[in-house]
Amino acid sequence: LGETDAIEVNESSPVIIAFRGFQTQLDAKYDKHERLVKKSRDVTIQSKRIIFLLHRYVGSSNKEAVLKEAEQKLEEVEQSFIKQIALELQGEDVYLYLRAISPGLQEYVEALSFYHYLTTKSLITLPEVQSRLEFDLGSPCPEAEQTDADTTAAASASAGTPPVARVPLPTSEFMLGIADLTGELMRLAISSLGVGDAARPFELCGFMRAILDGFLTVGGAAASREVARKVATLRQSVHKVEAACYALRVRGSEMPSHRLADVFREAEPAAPDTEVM
Amino acid sequence: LGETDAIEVNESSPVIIAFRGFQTQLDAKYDKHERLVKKSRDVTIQSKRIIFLLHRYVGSSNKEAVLKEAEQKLEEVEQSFIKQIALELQGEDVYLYLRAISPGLQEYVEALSFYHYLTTKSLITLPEVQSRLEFDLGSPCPEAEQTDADTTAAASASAGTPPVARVPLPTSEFMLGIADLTGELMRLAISSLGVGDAARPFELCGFMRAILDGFLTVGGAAASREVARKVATLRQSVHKVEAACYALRVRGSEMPSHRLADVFREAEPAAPDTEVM
Amino acid sequence: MEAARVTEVFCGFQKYIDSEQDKRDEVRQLVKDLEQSAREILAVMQIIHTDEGLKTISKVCEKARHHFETVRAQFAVLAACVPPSEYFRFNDHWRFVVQRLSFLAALIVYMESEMLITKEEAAAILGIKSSREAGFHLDLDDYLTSTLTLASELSRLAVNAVVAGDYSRPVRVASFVGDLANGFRLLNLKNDSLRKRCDALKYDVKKVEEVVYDLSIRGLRPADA
Amino acid sequence: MEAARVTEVFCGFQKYIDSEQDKRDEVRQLVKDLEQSAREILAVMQIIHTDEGLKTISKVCEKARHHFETVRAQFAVLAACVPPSEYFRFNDHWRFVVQRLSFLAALIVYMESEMLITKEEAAAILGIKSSREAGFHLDLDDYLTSTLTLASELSRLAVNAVVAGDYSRPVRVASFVGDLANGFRLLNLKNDSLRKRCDALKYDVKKVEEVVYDLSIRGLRPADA
Amino acid sequence: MEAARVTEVFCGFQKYIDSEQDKRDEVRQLVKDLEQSAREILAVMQIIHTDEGLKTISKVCEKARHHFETVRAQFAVLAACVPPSEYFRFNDHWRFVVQRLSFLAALIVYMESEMLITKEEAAAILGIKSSREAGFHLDLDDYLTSTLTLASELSRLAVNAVVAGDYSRPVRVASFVGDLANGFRLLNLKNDSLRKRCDALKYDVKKVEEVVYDLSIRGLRPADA
Amino acid sequence: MEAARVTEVFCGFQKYIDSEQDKRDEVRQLVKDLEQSAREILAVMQIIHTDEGLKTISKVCEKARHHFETVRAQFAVLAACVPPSEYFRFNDHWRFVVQRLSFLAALIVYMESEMLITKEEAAAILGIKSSREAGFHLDLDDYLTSTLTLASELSRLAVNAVVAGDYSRPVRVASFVGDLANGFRLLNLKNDSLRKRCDALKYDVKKVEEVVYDLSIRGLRPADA
Amino acid sequence: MEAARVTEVFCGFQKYIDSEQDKRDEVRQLVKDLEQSAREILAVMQIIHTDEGLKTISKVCEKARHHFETVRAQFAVLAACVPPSEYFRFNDHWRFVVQRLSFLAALIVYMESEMLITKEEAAAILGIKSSREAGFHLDLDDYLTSTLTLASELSRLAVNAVVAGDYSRPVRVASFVGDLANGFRLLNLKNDSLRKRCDALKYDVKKVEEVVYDLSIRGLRPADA
Amino acid sequence: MEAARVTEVFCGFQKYIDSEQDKRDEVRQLVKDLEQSAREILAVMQIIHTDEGLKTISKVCEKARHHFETVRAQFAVLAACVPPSEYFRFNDHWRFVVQRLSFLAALIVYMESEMLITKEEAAAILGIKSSREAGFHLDLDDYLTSTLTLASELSRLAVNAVVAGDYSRPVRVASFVGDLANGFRLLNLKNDSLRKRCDALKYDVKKVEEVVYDLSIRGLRPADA
Ligand SMILES: [Mn+2]
Ligand SMILES: [Mn+2]
Repeated sequence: LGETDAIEVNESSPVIIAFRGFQTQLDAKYDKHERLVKKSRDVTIQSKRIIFLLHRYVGSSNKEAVLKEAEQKLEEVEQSFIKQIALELQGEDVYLYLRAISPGLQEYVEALSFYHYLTTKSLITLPEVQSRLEFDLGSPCPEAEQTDADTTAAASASAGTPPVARVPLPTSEFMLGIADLTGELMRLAISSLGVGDAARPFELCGFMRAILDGFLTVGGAAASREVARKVATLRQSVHKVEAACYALRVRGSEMPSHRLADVFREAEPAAPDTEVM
Repeated sequence: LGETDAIEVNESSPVIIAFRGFQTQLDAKYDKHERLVKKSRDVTIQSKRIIFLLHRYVGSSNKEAVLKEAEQKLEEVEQSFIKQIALELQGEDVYLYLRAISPGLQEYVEALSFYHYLTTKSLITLPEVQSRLEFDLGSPCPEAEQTDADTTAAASASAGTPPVARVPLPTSEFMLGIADLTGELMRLAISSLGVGDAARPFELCGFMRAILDGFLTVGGAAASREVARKVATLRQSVHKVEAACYALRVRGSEMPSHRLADVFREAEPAAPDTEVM
Repeated sequence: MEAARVTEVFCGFQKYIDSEQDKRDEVRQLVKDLEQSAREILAVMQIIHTDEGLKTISKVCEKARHHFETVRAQFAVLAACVPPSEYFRFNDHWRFVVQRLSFLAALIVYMESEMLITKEEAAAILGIKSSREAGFHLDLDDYLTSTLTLASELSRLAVNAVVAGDYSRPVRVASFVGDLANGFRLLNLKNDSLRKRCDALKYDVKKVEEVVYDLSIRGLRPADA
Repeated sequence: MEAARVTEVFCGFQKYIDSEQDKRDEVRQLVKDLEQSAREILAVMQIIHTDEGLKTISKVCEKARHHFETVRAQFAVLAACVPPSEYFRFNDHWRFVVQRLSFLAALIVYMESEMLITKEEAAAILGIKSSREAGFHLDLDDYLTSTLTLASELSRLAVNAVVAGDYSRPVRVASFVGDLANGFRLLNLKNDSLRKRCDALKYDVKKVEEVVYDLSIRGLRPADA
Repeated sequence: MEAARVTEVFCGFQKYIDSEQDKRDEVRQLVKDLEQSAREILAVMQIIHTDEGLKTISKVCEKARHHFETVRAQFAVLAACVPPSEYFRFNDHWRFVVQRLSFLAALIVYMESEMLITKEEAAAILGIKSSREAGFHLDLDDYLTSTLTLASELSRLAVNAVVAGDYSRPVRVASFVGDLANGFRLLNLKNDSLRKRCDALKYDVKKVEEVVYDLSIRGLRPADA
Repeated sequence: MEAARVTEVFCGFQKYIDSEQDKRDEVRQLVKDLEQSAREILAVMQIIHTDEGLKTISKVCEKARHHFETVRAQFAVLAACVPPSEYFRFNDHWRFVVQRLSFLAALIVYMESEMLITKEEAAAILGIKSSREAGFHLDLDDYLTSTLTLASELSRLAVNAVVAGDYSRPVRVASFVGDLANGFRLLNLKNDSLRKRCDALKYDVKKVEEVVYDLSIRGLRPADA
Repeated sequence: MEAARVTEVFCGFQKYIDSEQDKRDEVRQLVKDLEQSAREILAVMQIIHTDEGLKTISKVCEKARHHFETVRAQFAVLAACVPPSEYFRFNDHWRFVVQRLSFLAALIVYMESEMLITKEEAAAILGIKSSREAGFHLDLDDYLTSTLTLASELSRLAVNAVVAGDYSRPVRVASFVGDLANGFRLLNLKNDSLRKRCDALKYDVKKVEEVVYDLSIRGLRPADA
Repeated sequence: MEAARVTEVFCGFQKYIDSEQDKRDEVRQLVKDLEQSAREILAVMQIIHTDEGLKTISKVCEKARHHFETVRAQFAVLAACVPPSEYFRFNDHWRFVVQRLSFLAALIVYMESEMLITKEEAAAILGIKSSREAGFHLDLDDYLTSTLTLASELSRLAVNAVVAGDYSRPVRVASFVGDLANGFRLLNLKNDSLRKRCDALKYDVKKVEEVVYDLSIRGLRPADA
């Protein structure tokens, strides 16, 4: 990238001297932006994979294994990608680069909160997410050497206080991630129908209604146009889950309810990992 | 196209019997529409070529030859393409197929009215255009045999009255063609500047202002949204021609005006056909 | 003199615009009346979706047919106002109401005879011509659109018939709608709006098939249907 | 000299423009407060879609009605701030929230009495006038829009009532929504946005009919419904 | 029973909706007439861009002023048809033609006196009120918009005056348009459409300055201008 | 001299530009023919949803396969007309019909063998290449889209099979569609249109599962399925 | 308990939204004051385009510099209201006015010294920091944008200087604007708005070159320029 | 078993999909490098607009040609990364930079020989193929666009040549640009963006003609030009 030096101009002109300096500053900023976009894209892809993995939970005969794998992958995302973002952001104004990292952050929140719901049946809070986005730099990290930001971090590490890098998660991003979560919950409810998990759609319906109520009370449009758009989708998702519950109820009405799950289980195609059970 | 017969269904069903009939009617209509679109496209291409040719008028040393060639090509378009459209439209409601032939008609009006202006310095009228769109079918025409419509025409020809085919030109289409004409007039004015024809921009400015006044008084929006859009372009074109006249005037002010044309003529690059003069 | 030519041309434009405007205003008013009639007939026919309606079909249809007398009178006025060669010039104004009324005619005929109305019958009920050459007519595209609306209405009827305890009707509707779908599959449609509505037909077919399925699996499907 | 004159004239304009802007800001703030109230009432009423909500309807409605006291106070301030001649100047600011609140009033009245709220009742609950001449009023279009929103909400209620085990409510909802659809079928609407929403009503009717169908075919439909 | 009540209520609405529609149609027709008048005045005033027009300015203006009599009569009818409280309800219908006529009035006044028309003068020429409280009025935004259109027309006039050999007019136009731009620079505009047009003013100023430049560099600029 | 050279060069360009336009027209016509073939094959395959169709599957498939001979000939012409390097230049023209035909091929293969057609098989039946490098090919996105259409068609088949009294087929369909859904769950799709259709797959799975459920609770599910 | 978690999370959202709103309202008001100041300085500086303005440059600049005292006080209040780490959170509110004021500072400095203002000087005149780390600062993008606005204003000045009879200024402006264009050619701009304005610079360069051309060909270009 | 087969097949698909995304990223990066090269060459060529540049044209062109070595290397990498069959798949990514570089090549060739670069020469300088069939090529539309940019740059050169005292160059430029305009007049363009730029050519011709005019009336035009 030092190639622009090749451009020949009157180097003694004060304008040119000043612009040479601007060139360096702009390139540094754009380069950082580019690196963050790439890292954010990695976070997005990995988070999407975790969500895909978590959707296998519902049909799986070894649910624990799925969750464990998801937890591992979440840690992987955090340690290998989000930590790098944190290092890039040290000493920076996160809002300057927010557009670069926003898609990744939202998708990560979506994946993490989905995992959190499947393990605890509750909604993750902002402090809980934030706590996973803080990285102790005391121990050396292998990928750290590559970028400029890292060397700065290393330098400050040699000073007194224990060095910490963090990705500050703006409430707006957290909110958008939670709104996206509900789309995945809807998909979970629909697929639950097919595999005989008759209780889950009802449970999800309640949880999603609580989130919808939250957004309605807060007012999506009051937050941002993006939130408003996602709340509209959320409303549709809730209706879909309600329709799923309805289907379960009217179908279930035709036979004793305790047989319901058995019937669905029978219908389930023999999974390749049946022996594991 | 008779291939749809291959579809096997219950042929005794009254619904199917009726729909077989609809199939024929729809296909006939769509086919005619397709043929008209293609012919209209030919008319468009040929008309555009005539317009391109006419723009060579301005820089040409043999203006008569250009006009003669244009007249020939106009007759060619009429006899080889528009006549076919007329034959297709015999006994039809022109408004049913207007969308198919509209681009071609407008472009033809544009070319014809441009030619008319260059030869007479006046605006062509609707009856004048319409008269060129009427075709005497008394003499046999070679292309006529190909289409169904032609055979019908031939049949009616054997009856008493002399058979005539015409493309009825709706006022709306004529109006749109005239609006387009002004774009070409503007281009003509600009190129006149470069070749020392100092009088033409002023003359065109007057003519175009008269047309603009006409459209403003009639009210573009009152006619259609399409006309309104074209009137906005027309307004821009008039401004451009005014700017051209202005340029001529302020530049001309720096020397005796009778030398103006000479100067421009000198500046003209030696045209390949100089010897013809 | 040259300016005179421009004036002449634009006088022509002015005349054209004025008369166009007048004609359109007139047509719009007449179409408004037709829309009112269509709304009234639709209100009459809605009763077929109720228990009582299904029991008094012939009376309902008779009442609806009665309203069509007004429609025919209204079309007579409209036809008189539009020159035969300019049907398609103003077509957009009445296209929708013609489709609506053709649908209503088709619904009446189906409820009476369980047959598909022919284009000729539909034109006759509306009081317009059946072919373009004859004048103000029922366009084929509009007739076809109205049969698609019919299919959609019948899929709704199948549902409501079950509610009303009529278990054989859905089976007959399924057969009829299936025939119609076969008919449409023969056609090579270019008209975009018709094409889109034709896609919706698939859903109507599916819906009726599902009603028949619901009856079949519960053994409610009459033996003779 | 002309320059001085122009400057003087334009200075006067600025004062006027600023006062305009201040009023607009004030209206915006008041509407924001109304939106907050509407959101709170909506949150209260959402409970009707749950099992427990259906069992405590009267308590839920009472609570919601209580919130409307605030709404009436807020509208009083807004009405005082907007001169009658400028109602339509700022109408776009509050149109949406008025529709929303009118819908909520209609929902409360339906849940309490299973009747359609009248325009007068709705205006009274909101604390505004019922007729245009009287000042800050509930516009007919907005009232009609709110009844369409009601139909949509009720179609959702029919589904959730089944989930909650209440099999007779969907039948009553179907009858009510059908009546409403018949009402709209009588109207010749000019307002485009209203017209589009009116098309949606057809889907709501169909959806409720399908719920009744699902109950009927499984013998779950109560005998008396 | 509820059904009967709903029907009754909705029938009342139809009457109201129809009367609404009638008024809207009437307004639309009246505005169309005003547009025709505006087009005629515009055609008269276009002559100022030609050689002869510049020589007979006072006659041209007189002729244009004569047309304004019709305009005033037309506005009188319109104002009678729209109650003061509904000015902003239909405002969009006439906003454009009011701006256009206000521009034409401003153009006449400028051509006559080379002064900026005041809002009061403009309102008087159009035959409407000058202040909002007084009823059917010339809104400030519309007046300001019309002065921007004036600037644009004058920048075109500067070009055409040179073509007609009048070299002092562009200098005077430059001064006037500069004054106007200074006036607008004082205003903090909130209206988006006005703001955008105000950006265009910069280009008009620049264009006129360039005309003066072209004259200056060629020594064509009159000594006294 | 330069002038003559420029003229010569530009004349060559015009020929090239014209031939471009011709090619686009040709492609459009060929695609139209393919669409006609697709409609015919679809009409043949629709019979599987009827009682008799289910009994003569092999004959129906044979007949449909016969039609594919025409398709292969048509694709041969199309491929000859489009150089391999310009596949993506005109791709939008044939994308839809390729998806449609790939779906029909998949449906035939499923009805014959109850197996998922491979991308290679599908390409072979259509008469095009399987890999991008080889020339005119079946793009992966299009193949995947066609398998989603297959799932949707099979969910309809499950319903109609029950009506026709075939109780084991829905169970096999359920297993197949479930496998397919599992396959898609493995994919991390970038293509938005594909993604949306993939969401619809869940509903197809749900529908088929419901049919199996209905059979199960009534003891209609065959022991061996 | 699970519901409680949801409530907890949404309480956080509510707090966030409320405080965000308050802060934005405060910032907006402060920016409005800055815009008023910018308008006043711009009005002062416009005089440079007139004959007299060019003769009293130093006085004009002094007057404009005086107004900047107010600006510095206003920025002090704004800076106190925005936490250093959230500069870019609310940046959109003041970005435009900062660019405007930076341009005005650059114009003053150019008129005084015919030099390009440095980023540090500009920040000092506005009363904000020069580097992000130091707090409320002049962003590099905004500084660069303001130099592009300067180039555009100077191209206009070149024209008006000729009108005022100053033939050497355009030559110096051409040299300055050319240097600036060279500077920008060094930069690899990603910022879209900056990029677009940078495209406009080409036109400013061309315009000034044409003025110098007009002077050259008429022998009006001073020997020493 | 079918399940296992489906899983296996779909895993293969995922790999393919991921590699797609990687390729797009790679293309984007390579295009960015080409844009950097284009910027550098442009900076070198800008010197032709100055006095000294016009005196050292051959050295300037040599230096610019030197930079094209890098361009050819970069295109080699890009071409290697994009299979010939996928040129049009990613075409939008590099279209702009190809046009830019083709323009720069044309400018170099013109400055060296005062001839129009041929499409073949341009392709050779860029290091890509000249014909579509041969692989990664210079598309005709892009070549034509670049010659229009050349005309625009030359009209600016004509102005600056006069400032630099070179009075014969504008005459030669006028002849060349006139030839080019004649060439374009022969073409019947289908590409809309090309068409619009082609209209701009007329203004470039006009500008150059005006320069020649200015020289002629002042007797500055060299006898031999
Ligand atoms: Mn998601
Ligand atoms: Mn044209």
